[in-house]
Amino acid sequence: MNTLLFFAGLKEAIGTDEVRLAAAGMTLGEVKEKVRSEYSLDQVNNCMMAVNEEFAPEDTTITEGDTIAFIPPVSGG
Amino acid sequence: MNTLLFFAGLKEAIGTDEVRLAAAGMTLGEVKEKVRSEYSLDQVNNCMMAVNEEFAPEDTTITEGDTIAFIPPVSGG
Amino acid sequence: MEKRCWITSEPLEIEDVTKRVIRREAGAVNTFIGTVREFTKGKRTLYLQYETYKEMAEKKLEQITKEMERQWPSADVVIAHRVGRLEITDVAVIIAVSTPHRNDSYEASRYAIERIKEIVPIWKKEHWEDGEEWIGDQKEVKPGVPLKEEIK
Amino acid sequence: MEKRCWITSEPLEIEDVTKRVIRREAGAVNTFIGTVREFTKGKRTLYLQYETYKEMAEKKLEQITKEMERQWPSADVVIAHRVGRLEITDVAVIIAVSTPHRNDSYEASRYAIERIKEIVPIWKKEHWEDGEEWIGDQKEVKPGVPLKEEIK
Repeated sequence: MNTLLFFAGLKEAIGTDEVRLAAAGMTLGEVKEKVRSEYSLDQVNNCMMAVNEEFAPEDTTITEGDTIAFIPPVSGG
Repeated sequence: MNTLLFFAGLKEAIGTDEVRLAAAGMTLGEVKEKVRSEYSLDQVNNCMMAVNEEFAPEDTTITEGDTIAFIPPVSGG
Repeated sequence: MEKRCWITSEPLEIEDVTKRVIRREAGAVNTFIGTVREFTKGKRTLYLQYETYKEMAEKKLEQITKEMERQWPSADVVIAHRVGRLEITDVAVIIAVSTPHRNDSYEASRYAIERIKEIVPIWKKEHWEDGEEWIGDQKEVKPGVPLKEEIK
Repeated sequence: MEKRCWITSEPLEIEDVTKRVIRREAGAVNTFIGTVREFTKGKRTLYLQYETYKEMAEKKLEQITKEMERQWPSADVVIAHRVGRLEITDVAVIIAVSTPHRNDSYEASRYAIERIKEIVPIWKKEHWEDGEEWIGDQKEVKPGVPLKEEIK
């Protein structure tokens, strides 16, 4: 299983900060598209993606146990 | 009478931080030259001059009571 | 060793953070402090709510200090960011940089704050009298494109 | 009103000086801190002695803050300089600048430290193991020529 994490506006739109999904073998881009269509949330398109606390390109293949984070545009500082 | 003030290396070279001089009517440049020759101190040439706590050009005419300061190259900060 | 980068919900102390970088080799210390401003583009903020992905955010802050130490090898850097509810004038971020000479302290600090706004997963929600909104002022986001340091 | 510029022989407090410029309109505060460095060009400093023409120096610091407020009208500035004997790592000067946006806080602070080194009558004497010397790192001194802002 894998954990998907949501933050800020995306977390509020989805209604939870965490979702469990069997994503091993999928690419990061496929996970992203799945979430976008399942929740009808185009704001997913504005997110950067991270795997295990590191930004990762969309062609990254997900491994069992990976934690996938959706990173909306940041605004720290 | 007028007060001449000396600081830092110049004060040490002259041996005092203050000298009294009747300088009214002289220009600042003349006061500077007088001190330079009297103490044989060429480092006077590197000083900026101030009258009553403001930098002043050498053609400034000194008035009774003015305080004249010799400002060696500064090194604050 | 003292921590160099951290995220906390506690108030940040300017003196404490700054003193961590003061050292015998340094003659210059630059401390940048980001505070909560009341008005942005004429709109009045009541307070801010900061949220973070803490584990990743601390890693990204560490990464920024490493980037800085590569670019300014003589720099010593500490970065602290506060999250949670912040009131007007509260300190949100402190970046302290010490270097032997002053020019580097300004430049390295400037680099740090720009990078924080690009790659550190921290978000703020503005609360106004008539509403609220998550702010995203990140510049380089394109859908699915990782940031440049990720593909080097 | 609190003092904006001062010279003192007491230790300087970073938090105290910085807090004087924090305000509701500002989102950025830059604090530059000059400390006593141990090595300069390979030579080891034991301690420094700072001397000042205090009345004039405080006036010149005030002048610098006025120049800054002309160039960065939204800036709020406080400058404190310590004199007397300072040990390695002691704080010699603190410049705190707050502005609505961060870029101005860096630029205005940078301006302040350069101007201090040009026009404020403060001198430092380096004490080394094998001697001592009054340092003059002023750039624009020519015999008898007043600084440019004096002849404008």
